[in-house]
Amino acid sequence: MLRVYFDHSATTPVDRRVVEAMLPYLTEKFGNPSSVHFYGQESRAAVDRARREVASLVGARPNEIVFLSGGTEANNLAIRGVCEQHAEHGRHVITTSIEHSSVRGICDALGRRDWEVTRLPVYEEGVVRVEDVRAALRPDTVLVTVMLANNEVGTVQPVAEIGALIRERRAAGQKIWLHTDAVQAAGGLRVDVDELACDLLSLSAHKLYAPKGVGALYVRRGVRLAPQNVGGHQERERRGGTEAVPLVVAFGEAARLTRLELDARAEHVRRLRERFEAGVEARVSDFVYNGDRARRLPGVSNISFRYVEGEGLLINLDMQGVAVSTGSACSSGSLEPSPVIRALGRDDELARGSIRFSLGKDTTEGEVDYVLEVLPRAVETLRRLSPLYQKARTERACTPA
Amino acid sequence: MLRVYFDHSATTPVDRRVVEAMLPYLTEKFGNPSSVHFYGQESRAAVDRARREVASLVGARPNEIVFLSGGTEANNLAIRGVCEQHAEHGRHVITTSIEHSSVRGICDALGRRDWEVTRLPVYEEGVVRVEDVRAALRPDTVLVTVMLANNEVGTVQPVAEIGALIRERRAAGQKIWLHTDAVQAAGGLRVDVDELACDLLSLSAHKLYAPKGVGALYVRRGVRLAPQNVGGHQERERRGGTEAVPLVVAFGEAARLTRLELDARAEHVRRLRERFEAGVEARVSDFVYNGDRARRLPGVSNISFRYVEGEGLLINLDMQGVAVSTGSACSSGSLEPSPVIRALGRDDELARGSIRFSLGKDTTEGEVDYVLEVLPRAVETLRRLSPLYQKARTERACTPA
Amino acid sequence: MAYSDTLKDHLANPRNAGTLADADAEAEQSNPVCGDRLRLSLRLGSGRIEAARFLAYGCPPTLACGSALAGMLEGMTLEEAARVTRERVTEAVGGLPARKRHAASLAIETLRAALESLTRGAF
Amino acid sequence: MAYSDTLKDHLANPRNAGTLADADAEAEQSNPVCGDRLRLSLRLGSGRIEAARFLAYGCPPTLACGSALAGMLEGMTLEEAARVTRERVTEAVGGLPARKRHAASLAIETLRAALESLTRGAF
Ligand SMILES: Cc1ncc(COP(=O)(O)O)c(C=O)c1O
Ligand SMILES: Cc1ncc(COP(=O)(O)O)c(C=O)c1O
Repeated sequence: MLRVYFDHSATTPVDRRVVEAMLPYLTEKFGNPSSVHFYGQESRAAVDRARREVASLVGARPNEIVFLSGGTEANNLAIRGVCEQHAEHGRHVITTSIEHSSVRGICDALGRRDWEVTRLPVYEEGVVRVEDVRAALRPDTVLVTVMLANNEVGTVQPVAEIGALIRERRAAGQKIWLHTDAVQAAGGLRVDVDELACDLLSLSAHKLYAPKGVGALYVRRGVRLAPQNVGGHQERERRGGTEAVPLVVAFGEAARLTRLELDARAEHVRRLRERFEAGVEARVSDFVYNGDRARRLPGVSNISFRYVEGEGLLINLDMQGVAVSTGSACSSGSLEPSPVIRALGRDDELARGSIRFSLGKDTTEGEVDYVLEVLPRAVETLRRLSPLYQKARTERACTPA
Repeated sequence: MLRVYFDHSATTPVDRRVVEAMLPYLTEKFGNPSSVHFYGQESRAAVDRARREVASLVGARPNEIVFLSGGTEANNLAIRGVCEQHAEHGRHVITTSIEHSSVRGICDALGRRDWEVTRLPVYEEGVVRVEDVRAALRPDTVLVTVMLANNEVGTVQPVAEIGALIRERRAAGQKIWLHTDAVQAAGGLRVDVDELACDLLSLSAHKLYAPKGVGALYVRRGVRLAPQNVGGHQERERRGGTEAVPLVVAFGEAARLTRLELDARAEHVRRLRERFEAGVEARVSDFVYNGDRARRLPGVSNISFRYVEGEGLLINLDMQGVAVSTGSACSSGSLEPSPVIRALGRDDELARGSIRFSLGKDTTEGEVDYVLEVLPRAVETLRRLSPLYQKARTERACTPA
Repeated sequence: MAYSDTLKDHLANPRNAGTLADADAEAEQSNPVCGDRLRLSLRLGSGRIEAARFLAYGCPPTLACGSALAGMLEGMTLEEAARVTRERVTEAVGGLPARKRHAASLAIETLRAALESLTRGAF
Repeated sequence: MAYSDTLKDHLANPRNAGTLADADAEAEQSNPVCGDRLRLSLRLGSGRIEAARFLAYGCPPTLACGSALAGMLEGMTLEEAARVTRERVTEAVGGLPARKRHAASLAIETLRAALESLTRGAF
């Protein structure tokens, strides 16, 4: 069976060049970077090189990069780290209603611990408004956390404008910091911490064609954080634990390749997505796009198919070799319709019928065409079963044209 | 140059069979285990298999195993997790003075946050006494954390006896739990959570011939923990973040091999260590062994060479291809003499002159002999420089025999 | 997660999908928690269920249970149909993940409702 | 961490190790924080340092700085010796990690003490 992976937002295959780069660190180069001897120094040097590459991907300095186990941990360290460190300055956090489940979970946990959390709306476009951020700012706001690009619909948030706003506040003496979750954005758009004027920025390697289990937090020089995983001098006391050397090396190489190839990758997936969406429009009726189509990551297309539920469609597609997702990969499996699609103002039915198609750098035209062959049939199969569809058809038949 | 790695307590080379097992998960099998489709389920199944293997290594049930980024994070989740969850029952923790820097760091952090920490002595043998634990227990003690085997001198602690004590207390109604850091022990002795009667047990894959960056916490069924890395449904809500699938698979395979080969490995390193220690005794004067030699991990030999400082010796050995360590790998680089060796009651000079030789499953007789050739010369070189040695020689010369 | 192959096959190749223009009994039930919905139409002949059709909206187990139920009902007497259990439906789809057991319950509820509509009706 | 190759070479092949039986000047200094210790013996001849020997205990930079210092002193006039700086010693060992700069300071302090013992002494 032909297999087409259209779920690059959930995770990406590891680039062959990345595997090559890490392999020596899975075999002969196995030292603990904390060791003083040859083996240790060899690993230490490799971690330092990787740190420079990751820093360079986002326009940061190497010592502003903290390696850790992934995007979720980066978000934990950023949000909990700032809040715990600066609790004396205030206990108010501003975020959006479409953050990744990790940020949502962390903010919910803060909410249960004497913190006040303001969750801003994103409207039908799936984009937060800078005016709303401005209006929500309070003298006791210590952290604003707004993702750079959403993981379900791909919408890009106005982080640079929010950054400018926060800078103003800070210039006026407020103790306030800006975090952005750039886990999805980093593979799709140029990210520069100075342009964004952010203080903290989360990255995860497995969205950039590197393995799962490693990520990084950018921490602007001078920003103080309460470390979360403590005990050990690693990462300049900001994150304890023996460095995951092979993964860190892989992340470094993936960051280097992303920096060099980002524009070409973005152009490639944008072109294929156009082909895909044009094909869907020609072949399937009764669907809506989710999220502002102009302000989106180039490889993501999120569509709600009326009258059908997403998971059934997903499994139908999967049985024909097409891998997609419904809701966020992490929260799928729960009964609830996607909270992100709900936040766009969609009703439950549309929210349950949403499917994310996410293309990757190695996606081909042939794969797009295969999905365009399989998808309309799968939608049709499920609609034929759907009492909602039957009812709508009957109603339509009775309505004079 | 011949290279001899005698630093297996710092980290181990990855077993070729472990690399083979994980490679498919770095290449074609790249799904996110949270994904519903084929790729996701393939990864999910692999994680489940690995979980069974790790559980089986320590006599636990699969759903008592939480995968995370390493031993340090396992210790954080265990100690902070229990303390935060059960703060209402008391704020007293008992530990020892020779815990790994991660446990030490975590306990220090608790100490700064309204917790009282009792650090028990270990005497010259480097072994904590069960009576001391009993005497330190208070009605408000919620956690006892005692490592199973020490990382610097290899001494094995009486965890099973402490476990029995804690069980008694719990039977009497006290809310109290036992954590043991088995990161070093797991590769050197049979570990069984029921025999130990522990509630939580930390493991790290890179001490078992698997890559750095993955570990596990055993959490006995029914023990509740405040999760530390939150946000995400992974690991049954106990640890958020996309699973490091290739590393988890590697850990599973390493656990399986350890279970099958542990006795042979232990026998092998014990035999080579005997050869090594006999050779040192024959060739070098003025040294002491650190830690009870009978109650030690089989592959570890910790020796303080009088009149010389450890790092200089380490570098001298390194320049001749022999990798060893002084103090714990993680805390080397600080000016302080090893706190573990100090805890044995050694003076500063002996504590600064301690070297850990740690042998591994692939260490050969030839390697031992090479170290025995290089080591006496390196000690001699440094002693010739040492004002302490010159003084001692003069004094000795003046003392009638 | 992990659905059985049987369950997935019901999803890709649903059996007895649709409604019966000349149904003797019909019922539609929904799960108020998740919004899942199942509709069942039955036609009788010579004391047996001659034809059974279903429509379903919702998560895969709901669709599969509808398909499996409709399939097994054809040829049953009403007494046999009344004795169909949740377990039997679950088995017919190759098992269900714990969190999805309610799909089989919805199938049984809908069946009961359809059979009740019969006893109240012309029969 | 990362020590220079020059530093490591001083450690493996120390230059001018030992003491001088017929020293004109001697001094031993120690770093009270870490316990590092350096001993320097000098013998003079025709207004120059004819021989210099060191003994050292402590971290590698202390040993290497002792070795490098003793080596560079031989052949110097006392005025030249008095002008040797911390920077010059640091350079002679191929640089030092920031946390280890104190090793070069200990070398200079010991040198100063030795030279002082001279001015107080027979010279
Ligand atoms: C926007 C966003 N943030 C955070 C994460 C979490 O990263 P990780 O999977 O490395 O834990 C993800 C990926 O799942 C994501 O899409
Ligand atoms: C006893 C002990 N505990 C914990 C750790 C930390 O584990 P990791 O290196 O995986 O963070 C180590 C290893 O350095 C150790 O030896």
